[in-house]
Amino acid sequence: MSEQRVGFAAAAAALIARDLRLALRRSGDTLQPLGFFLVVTALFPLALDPQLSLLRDIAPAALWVGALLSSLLALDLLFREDAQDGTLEQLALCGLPFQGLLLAKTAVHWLLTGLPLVLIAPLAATALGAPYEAMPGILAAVLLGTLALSLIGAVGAGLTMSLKRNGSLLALLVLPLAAPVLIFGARATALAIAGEPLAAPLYLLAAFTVLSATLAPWALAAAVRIGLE
Amino acid sequence: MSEQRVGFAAAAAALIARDLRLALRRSGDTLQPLGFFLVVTALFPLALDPQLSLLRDIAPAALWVGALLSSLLALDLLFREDAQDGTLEQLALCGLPFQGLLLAKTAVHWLLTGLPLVLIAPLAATALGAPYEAMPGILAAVLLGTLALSLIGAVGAGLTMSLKRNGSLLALLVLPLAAPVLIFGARATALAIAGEPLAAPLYLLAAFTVLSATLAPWALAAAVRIGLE
Amino acid sequence: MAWVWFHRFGSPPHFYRLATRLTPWFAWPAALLCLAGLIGGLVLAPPDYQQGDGFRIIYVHAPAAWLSLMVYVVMATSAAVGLIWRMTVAYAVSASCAVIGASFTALALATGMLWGRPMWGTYWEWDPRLTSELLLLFLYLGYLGLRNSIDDVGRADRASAVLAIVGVVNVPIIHYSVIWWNSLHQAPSVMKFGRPTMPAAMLVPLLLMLAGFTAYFVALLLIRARGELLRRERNAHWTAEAAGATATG
Amino acid sequence: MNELTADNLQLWRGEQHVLRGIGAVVAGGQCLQVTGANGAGKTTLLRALCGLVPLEAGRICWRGRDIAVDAAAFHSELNYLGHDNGLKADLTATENLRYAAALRRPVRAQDIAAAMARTGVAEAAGQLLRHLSAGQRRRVALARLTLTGGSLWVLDEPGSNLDAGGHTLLLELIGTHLQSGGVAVVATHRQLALPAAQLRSLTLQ
Amino acid sequence: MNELTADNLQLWRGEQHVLRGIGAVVAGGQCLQVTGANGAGKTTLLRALCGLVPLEAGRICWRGRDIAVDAAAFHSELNYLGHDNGLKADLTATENLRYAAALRRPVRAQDIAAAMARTGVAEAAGQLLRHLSAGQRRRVALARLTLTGGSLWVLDEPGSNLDAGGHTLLLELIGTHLQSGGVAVVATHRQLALPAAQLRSLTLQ
Ligand code: HEM
Ligand SMILES: Nc1ncnc2c1ncn2[C@@H]1O[C@H](COP(=O)(O)OP(=O)(O)OP(=O)(O)O)[C@@H](O)[C@H]1O
Ligand SMILES: Nc1ncnc2c1ncn2[C@@H]1O[C@H](COP(=O)(O)OP(=O)(O)OP(=O)(O)O)[C@@H](O)[C@H]1O
Ligand SMILES: [Mg+2]
Ligand SMILES: [Mg+2]
Repeated sequence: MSEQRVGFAAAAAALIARDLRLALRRSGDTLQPLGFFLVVTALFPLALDPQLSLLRDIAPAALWVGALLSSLLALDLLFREDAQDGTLEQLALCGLPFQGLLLAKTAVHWLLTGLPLVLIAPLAATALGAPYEAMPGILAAVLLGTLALSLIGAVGAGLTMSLKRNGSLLALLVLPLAAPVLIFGARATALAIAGEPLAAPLYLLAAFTVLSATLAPWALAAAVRIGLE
Repeated sequence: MSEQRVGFAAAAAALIARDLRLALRRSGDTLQPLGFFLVVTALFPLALDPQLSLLRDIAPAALWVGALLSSLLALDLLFREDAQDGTLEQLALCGLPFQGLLLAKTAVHWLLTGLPLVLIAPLAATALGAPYEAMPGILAAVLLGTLALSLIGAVGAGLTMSLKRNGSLLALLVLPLAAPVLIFGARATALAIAGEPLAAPLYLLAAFTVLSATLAPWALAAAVRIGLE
Repeated sequence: MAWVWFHRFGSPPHFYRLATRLTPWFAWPAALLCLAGLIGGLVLAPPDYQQGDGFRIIYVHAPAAWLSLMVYVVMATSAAVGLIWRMTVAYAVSASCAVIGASFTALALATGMLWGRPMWGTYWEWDPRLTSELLLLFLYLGYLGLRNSIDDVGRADRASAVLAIVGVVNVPIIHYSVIWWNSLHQAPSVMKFGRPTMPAAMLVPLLLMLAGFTAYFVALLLIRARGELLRRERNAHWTAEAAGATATG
Repeated sequence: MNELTADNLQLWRGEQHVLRGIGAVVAGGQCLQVTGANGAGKTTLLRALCGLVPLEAGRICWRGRDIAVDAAAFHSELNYLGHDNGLKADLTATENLRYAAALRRPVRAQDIAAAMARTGVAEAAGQLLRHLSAGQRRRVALARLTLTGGSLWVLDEPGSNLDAGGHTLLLELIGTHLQSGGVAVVATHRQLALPAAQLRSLTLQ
Repeated sequence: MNELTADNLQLWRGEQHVLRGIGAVVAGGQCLQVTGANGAGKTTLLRALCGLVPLEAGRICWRGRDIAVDAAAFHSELNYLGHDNGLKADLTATENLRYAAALRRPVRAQDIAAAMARTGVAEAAGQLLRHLSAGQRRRVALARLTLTGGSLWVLDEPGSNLDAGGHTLLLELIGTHLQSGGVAVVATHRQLALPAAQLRSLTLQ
């Protein structure tokens, strides 16, 4: 028997490459979470009376609710498909650290839903008339917030993986957990746009993200293992 | 061979009963779209600056965006599972009108996502201080709107049924189609809350619902048949 | 008997030859009309008494916006024809429309945004007209996304045809959104019943540009549809002949 | 008189010409056994016979009438069992059968119990399908077949995951169906032990 | 020396006492053939042997060490093939194999091609898995098995959906594996035609 083994880093890289490839396979699919986010933010104005001042006030809220929901919609696929076709089982049995591999999958989720938001956030903020100096703050908020959303969402997806119809149960589990992200994120964004200091909500957001980053891997692995039984 | 056949009505009833039973099997699952809706509408105030006046202004928009998204979240499961386990094939091959049977499935979706909204709409409207006489208008708007959302959503779900990763493609297909519902619905609700006449958007909404009710069954059956190939 | 022309039109080789012959008849007028329109619009038309020279962007914006809607209607109609009569040619036309339509929509959005900056002091407002035009772009993107997600051409054709037909309800909504809501955006001043409300020196170049854009669209459509047909029918023998003809001629 | 005829069926899947002029005639009381290597096109042929996949060319007739003409009437006599069982994992075996029957013909509770007893899953009747073993699920699908009848059975590897007893049972079920004048089309990798008079064979590729 | 021992395994599933004191010893070069009627508990046993399902009582040892003690080391020698193939429908056969290998050991492109040629799906290499037939998919899963190695193979009805040639191939693959000192545990409904010296049998229920 060949005793040559692959290292964890190589395996995680292969996993990430595979998931990205699956997402890219259907060309334009990577853009879809972003597209969805744009559509959601486009819906608000439609549903509102065309009073522009109102719109500017709720823009940060719409941005963050849109981010949360687009992240949520993509979550459903995170583990469910892998569980159904048996590849998750293979992942659990490959002898490499399971927590790490699951985090790699979460990273893919962030790459597909979080990163695009980070990239368009400056644009959106400019369109809303945020001052130039506010950019670093907004970027930091969106970066931290989307990371936290992916981590929390992954735990929720793991929990509901073994349940068959999880569409809204997942949402119900994740949304309350994600509420702090939303609150601090929207607050920081609103302050940044208004040109006021945003350190307070930003620190809270950072603290929350660190907290989820420490708790999530463990909870994630435990949840998925139970789902596999 | 027994030549005794069941009628369409009995078969559709059995289908509806089955789908409702599946939804109820996971206890609390029926409540989930509703719960999701509540969470979404609850998130907005969280993400907003605590200004009540602002809240009241955006309440109709939040209500309708919430309705659309909760309907969307439940859609993913509408045909996909049935397609995967082969029961949809059985449905297509049972010799009864396929359009009708698919409409029965759509009805289940409405019962699980639309009906709860119809039931809580008066409550929510009262809480927002809508005058008593506005109730029939609001009820009509929510009823018509949720029906149209379920019909349009079903077509989207049928189209994406056999594609693998559909989370956001489904959203991308359905949201632009559902935008008119959102526009007219939110407009009617806002007018009703403000105590103004809402006939104009309500008629447009009704017209749109009737239009989708005539187009959807055909589009639905065509889409699902293509997906089954 | 009356249907014979229809079936002839629907036969891929016939359509291919027809399209090849017709393309120059649209491409050249397109170039000439656009040139005339541009000269008329950018040089001859007087500056607007309110907007100065800024208004001249209308000569790209309005035709692009009109065509974004018209292309959708063409796409949906040919999709319906394809579904009903199972015509490869109609499917090919429909599939070719999507990218063109999406480009016109993007162009209308981009020129509108550029125009909005001097006019409304902002590139973008969540105004009903602008938003619904954005939704139209999403509709095109959804159509393309659906097509791309299905590998089998036949299935992709039929599924995206259903979507195109269902999506056609959005067209009137975009068109009338300015009337139904009190929008920032200009109400129709040309495309409406009765007399247009625009001075002739401005209007004539606009109409020229519109005609030019339309001819350009048809020419582009013919070229793309030919490509689509060749891709679909690569196993049929007429394609070899067509390829040979192009290679030699 | 039941009779299924297929004439010069042509079908592409992607780039692949899967069915190249397949023809067959199966009369009432006969079983067409479709064999062939993996990927030969058995599943594709069976789905085409059901009218699920549109043909490129060719004609399929049931009792002499093209199946595309009155699909509903044809489907009401058809019973298809694919690679997938067509059962919901979150319903019990009994519920699954009750629902399946409701789409086809009125049955009583004891019919359902009898069908399950026949296919050897009587004691699993009240369990969720997801808690049954792979073979038990296949047996519930066989119970559906007997329960909902139909004069044309189209079965795609019905014996997969079945134990030895299950294979015997399957042959009995097909035998009974043929006896009563039914037609069966069965894709299989394992020769069906039916009397030669009842068996037609078609080997793909 | 490779050796798998199971001692007095006890396991409930829901209300059902599925594994009732199962014990077995399989040495290197031997294959344990697990048979039993549908629902006897073969799949459950195999998953327990992999450490996927926690036991009520009993001990499973690999090379004399309890598998629960260092699960990662055990898993790195294990290769499991379940009722599901463990392949992504939206990747091509080659991509699936490349990914699977990346989790276990470095392989070259020609290894992958060779493995597919060995299992008879060479010409399907570039196709999406969802476009392959059921048997072709199973063959790709077998290619994964040969490619990723491991000294303990746990196979759950590996022959399902395979044609006659596929069954012969499967026996060859298992034979080669045993020859090189590996251990195999195979649940099957079809007697494995292996030399008696290599075969241990366990019949459930
Ligand atoms: C991103 C921003 C914009 C978008 C998406 C947009 C969209 C559209 C659309 C869809 C039409 C065609 C309407 C129809 O045929 O019913 C149109 C026409 C037109 N737009 Fe815009 N527009 C934008 C910005 C502007 C601006 C800033 C102006 C100038 C104030 C403007 C002036 C016009 C005019 C004059 C027409 C022709 C109207 C007619 O005669 O029917 N647009 N635009
Ligand atoms: N999650 C579960 N909950 C309850 N019962 C279960 C569960 N999983 C399996 N069972 C039961 O355990 C028993 C053994 O199932 P198992 O899948 O191990 O059988 P098997 O021998 O593999 O059968 P087959 O030959 O049909 O594959 C069955 O009776 C099944 O009903
Ligand atoms: N949707 C599809 N797109 C492209 N090719 C397909 C598609 N479906 C099937 N095929 C191809 O058609 C051929 C026949 O497949 P089919 O499933 O009919 O085989 P089969 O005889 O049932 O095989 P098995 O014994 O493995 O079940 C295969 O080569 C397969 O790759
Ligand atoms: Mg097959
Ligand atoms: Mg089993």
